[in-house]
Amino acid sequence: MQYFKPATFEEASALAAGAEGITRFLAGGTDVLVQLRSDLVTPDVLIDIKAIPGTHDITRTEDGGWRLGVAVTGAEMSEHPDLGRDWPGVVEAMDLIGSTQVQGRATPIGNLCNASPAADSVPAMIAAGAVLSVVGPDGARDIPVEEVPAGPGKTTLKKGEIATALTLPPRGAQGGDAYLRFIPRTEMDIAVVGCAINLTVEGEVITSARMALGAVAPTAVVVHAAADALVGRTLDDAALKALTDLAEASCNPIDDKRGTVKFRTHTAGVLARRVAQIAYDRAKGAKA
Amino acid sequence: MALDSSKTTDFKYVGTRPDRPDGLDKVTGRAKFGADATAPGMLFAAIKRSPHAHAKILKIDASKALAMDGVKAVVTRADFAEGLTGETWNVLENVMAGETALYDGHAVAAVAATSALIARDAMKAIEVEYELLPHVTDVDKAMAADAPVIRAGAADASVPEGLHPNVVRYYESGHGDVEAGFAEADLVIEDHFTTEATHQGYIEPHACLGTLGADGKGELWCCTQGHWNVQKLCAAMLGIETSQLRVTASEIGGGFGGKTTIFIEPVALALSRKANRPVKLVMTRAEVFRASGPTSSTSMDVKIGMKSDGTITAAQGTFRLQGGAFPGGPCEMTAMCAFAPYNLTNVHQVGYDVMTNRPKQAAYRAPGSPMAAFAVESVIDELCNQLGLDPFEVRLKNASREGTRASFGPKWPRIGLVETLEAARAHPHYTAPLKEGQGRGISCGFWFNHGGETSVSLAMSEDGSAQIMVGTPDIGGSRASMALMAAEVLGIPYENIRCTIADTSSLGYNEISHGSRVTYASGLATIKAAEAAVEELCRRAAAKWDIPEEAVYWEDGYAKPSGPNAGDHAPLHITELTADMGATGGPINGHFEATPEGAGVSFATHIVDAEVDPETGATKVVRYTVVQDAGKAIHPTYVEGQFQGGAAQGIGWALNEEYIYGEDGRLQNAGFLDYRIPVASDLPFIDTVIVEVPNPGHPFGVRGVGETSICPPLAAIANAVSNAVGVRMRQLPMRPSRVLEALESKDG
Amino acid sequence: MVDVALWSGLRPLVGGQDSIAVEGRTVGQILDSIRRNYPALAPTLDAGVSVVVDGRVIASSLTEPVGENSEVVLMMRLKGG
Amino acid sequence: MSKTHVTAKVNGDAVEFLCDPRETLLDVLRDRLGLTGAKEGCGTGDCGACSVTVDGRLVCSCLMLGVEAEGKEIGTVEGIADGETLHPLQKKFIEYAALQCGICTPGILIAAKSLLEKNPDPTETEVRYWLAGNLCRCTGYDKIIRAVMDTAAEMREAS
Repeated sequence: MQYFKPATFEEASALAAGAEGITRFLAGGTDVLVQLRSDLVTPDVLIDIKAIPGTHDITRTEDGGWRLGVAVTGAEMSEHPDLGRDWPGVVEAMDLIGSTQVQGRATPIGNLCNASPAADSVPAMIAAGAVLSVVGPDGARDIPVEEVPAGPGKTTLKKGEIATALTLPPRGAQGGDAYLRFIPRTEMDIAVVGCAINLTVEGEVITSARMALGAVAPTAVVVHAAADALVGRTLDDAALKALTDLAEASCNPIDDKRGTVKFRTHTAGVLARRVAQIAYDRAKGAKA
Repeated sequence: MALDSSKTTDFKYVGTRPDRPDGLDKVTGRAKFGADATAPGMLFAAIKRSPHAHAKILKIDASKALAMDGVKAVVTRADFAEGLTGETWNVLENVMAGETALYDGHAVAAVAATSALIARDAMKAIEVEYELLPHVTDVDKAMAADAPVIRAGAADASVPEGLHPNVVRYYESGHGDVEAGFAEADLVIEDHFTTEATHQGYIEPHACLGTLGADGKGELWCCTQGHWNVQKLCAAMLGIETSQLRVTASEIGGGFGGKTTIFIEPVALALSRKANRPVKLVMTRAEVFRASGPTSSTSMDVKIGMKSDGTITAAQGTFRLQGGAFPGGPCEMTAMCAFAPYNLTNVHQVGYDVMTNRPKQAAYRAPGSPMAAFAVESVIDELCNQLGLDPFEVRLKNASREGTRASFGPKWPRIGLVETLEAARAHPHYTAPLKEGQGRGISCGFWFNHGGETSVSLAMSEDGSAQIMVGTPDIGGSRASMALMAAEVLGIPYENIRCTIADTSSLGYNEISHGSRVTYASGLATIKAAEAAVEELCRRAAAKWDIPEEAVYWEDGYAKPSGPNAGDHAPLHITELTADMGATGGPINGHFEATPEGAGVSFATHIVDAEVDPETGATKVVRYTVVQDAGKAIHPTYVEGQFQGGAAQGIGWALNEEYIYGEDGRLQNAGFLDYRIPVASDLPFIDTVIVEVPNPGHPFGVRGVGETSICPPLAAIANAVSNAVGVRMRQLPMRPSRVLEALESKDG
Repeated sequence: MVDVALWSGLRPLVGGQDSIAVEGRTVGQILDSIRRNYPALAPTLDAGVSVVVDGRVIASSLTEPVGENSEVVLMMRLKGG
Repeated sequence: MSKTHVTAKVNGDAVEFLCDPRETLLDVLRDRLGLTGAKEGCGTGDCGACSVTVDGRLVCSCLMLGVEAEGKEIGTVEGIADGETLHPLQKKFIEYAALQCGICTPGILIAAKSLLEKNPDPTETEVRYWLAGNLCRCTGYDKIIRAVMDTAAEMREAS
């Protein structure tokens, strides 16, 4: 395994484009090192991107959104004074991953590019409408987060392309997001099911809604119909029932050691109700 | 002069809570565990393991590995002794496969190289050709007529004819007439229960550093619960004399029974002999799960009859344990412990030890007992519920007491079950109100405890301090307990005593630290060794005073004259006797060797409150109380620690821990990510009550406490969850999906 | 003679008796007598037994005394964790 | 395979070492620098026994490569006492018997110290969740949590 620590994204991209065999980018390393240790993936080329300037920065964008450098960690997100006020669901989803120790290293972009169906931060980023910026041999482009994973362990990034930053849109007034996952313990598990919802309201009435589910299909599922079910209504029992049905209907999970099809489908509905209520309360002004 | 310090009250040091002697080393990172040792010229080893559940080994080709730079030796089964029999053969066959790989993770070859990375790469370069054989990993399926035979002829004489060859041991006991008993009952409940295999989950993987020369002399450093056992087994497997192998026990990072046997030590020694260099071998966590010794999974049927006044009229249990690809699943322990808490006129229990294509089971804290308690105490709870009886009243009414006949045959000596039940019933926990969605469960639990071969040596220093050498690795603070007991006898402060775990060349034979035997047996030996030293101290005083030895007695660190011939002498302090001991007869030591046979059994009663999320089936333990008979708590804080640790392991077993095998016979969760032991945020504080019903077989009344604490939790939690959801939970672990299904079955 | 109670799994090996009377003043002598007079039980003894004498579980010591009126029960050898 | 030269500080002392890029920081600490206080319980970030701080941030040293330590300040259990004066957490862990076998203790001490530096007055729940990545199989966590809470109280009084 060769290790490189480039100083610019261009250099990193060129290294990756020219590399033979398996290439991995190293940010937090909480997936790369586990795969290395478990003999699942031993990269031939490992490109550490943390020395590139700006990769640790969390900055406001001009339009009032947020830009997170590619090496920003979960701990840095949780500790940021303002990010969690705008996007509590995204920050909490990231914070659920692993231990305090893992939080010190793990990054949401790594979580996304590792392309696990159960990645906690991904449904939250999708619900928030986050966009991933990449650069590659053909220049820079922005990809909506939901279009990044292509299947378990696979992304739509091309050879030589490297993620540079994540952009969260402006929160805007009267909006709220939330993420919950189900795990057997209270900590340290991989999500059996995850659910994120991002809402805006006017008064009691929902004006926009985005929902995404994790660990119920090969990639995170965007439940587009959630908007139809919620927009123009308050979050009453009927809306919650509709949302539950929608969540259950959107699942295409597998039976595995972490959960059955039946349990995952059922629990997706339960989480959808609970997450919707939190997001709704937040949108109406409840503090995260 | 026979000195006897036996007492069960009025202690000066015993029962206090001083700091542990290994505390400073352990909080500063200095304590040396299995993987912390190095040696000049040391090589690193890695083990090649079978990816198949059951396969004939056709060919092992290590040529590519041996051709790599830095690779110094490869060993296979051919490098170990032949002609072994019995359990030693079983252990060797498990340490390194012979003709057949018997489970996913079974070792087939090993390599030593100049770095850990090279060793790992070389291990991957070893090529093994297999012929796949049919496999079975489930206990009930392994007993079925069409199950593949793991190893023909493995069954012993106890197995009745007509059973599948995978049933390798059989146990049956009981008394009375259970059918007549069931006929007398007002309610009979019979249920089927299952538990999954769990792992001891010690945080320290097995690790060792071995050196063995062509002269047949060796040194071995390893984390173990019993280094004399390691010495004996390794010597046999390498064909050397036992005494030529010196084994030193490192600090041990948890064992819980799992380090009572060996997995890697002979491999390191064989590699060392071949490479003529020291070899370090450390298991990865995945190897620990795949190839060390988890506990048995079980399939159990329990039937109990009860009168409407709560009297148990008959009890019957059938317990099937799978112990992996070797005999040894502790079915007789399960059967014997099952009904031990109850005084039964009619009782019958049967145990089956069944082989499967899984790793060879190893002891896990009260091996076999927790599962039995789960089945039996669940049925009793259900009987209480259906008959509208108080669970404590019923248990007290039927409780085993001194003089009643145990379910496995003999009459009970002095035991403390009733005392734990009464203390638990009186605990505020039992009457605290429950919230919506919560349920409360109680359970009793029982474990035998054990004595075993024990040697202890005590040596006085000139300054009046003392060193004790014991041979039972300290797995729960026993060095502190030994020092307290010696302090009590010698009458010198705890701080003036240093207790060391001696290596196999420095002390006589000691059985493993298992069976909750250390505080009992090594403690007894320590007391006797200290008494021997005190006798010698008294003799020296008598000589100084020129009075008969019989006229000297020992009190609080002083030799004192007594009786008509004693004369008038000022008491001599221990330091006055040790200061010139070289000139008054030589070094003053005490030692004791025996196989003490008075280990007292220990009973416990636990109370637990569990809260179930009705929408997801997730269970949280919200309150937990352990009440257990310790006989005499030498260091109460460490006794509490044993109670709490056992309860926590039981909580994991009940709720989330399990070995998950795929259809392909491979273990699917060989890591702490998916083998889910409780984390700090999963648990509440665990309240403890120490009951002290002295064991007449120990000078200070000690009963072993380490194991009993894991016996009640499975049942107590199952009862709590069942009472919370209103459906009897019969399968462990009570993972959320199972609880949810139970809830749905109730609604539907 | 001392009555030694057997666990029921052993009874078929001694013609269905639930206990056997053997000579012996110690655990060792009793086990020797069993081995001599009931060879069918030898494999069981080889596999390891404990002898319970008046409620005390004797795991391995052969020298433990046994009285004429002692309650003696054979038990499978205990293991611990 | 070529090795990389790395310069770092460990517990305030300058160190340099050569390492293969596949070696973790934990491998380097234990096998190259002789600091065996950090333990390997799993190698995959699930147990926390290898916890150290890197530039003040709590991490699992098994989830960081040795080569990534270039220019970093590493803190391990060997560095938390001040000469012969133990850190208050070390004292309390002995006093409370917050350890049995002691294999998880170095990692838990590092993690708990990191918590108290960030939050001097944690609730029981906060302590439990902060330490959720530090597995202990002996104690049931009871005495560990109590020791951390009491250390926090004592350190607050002292400051």
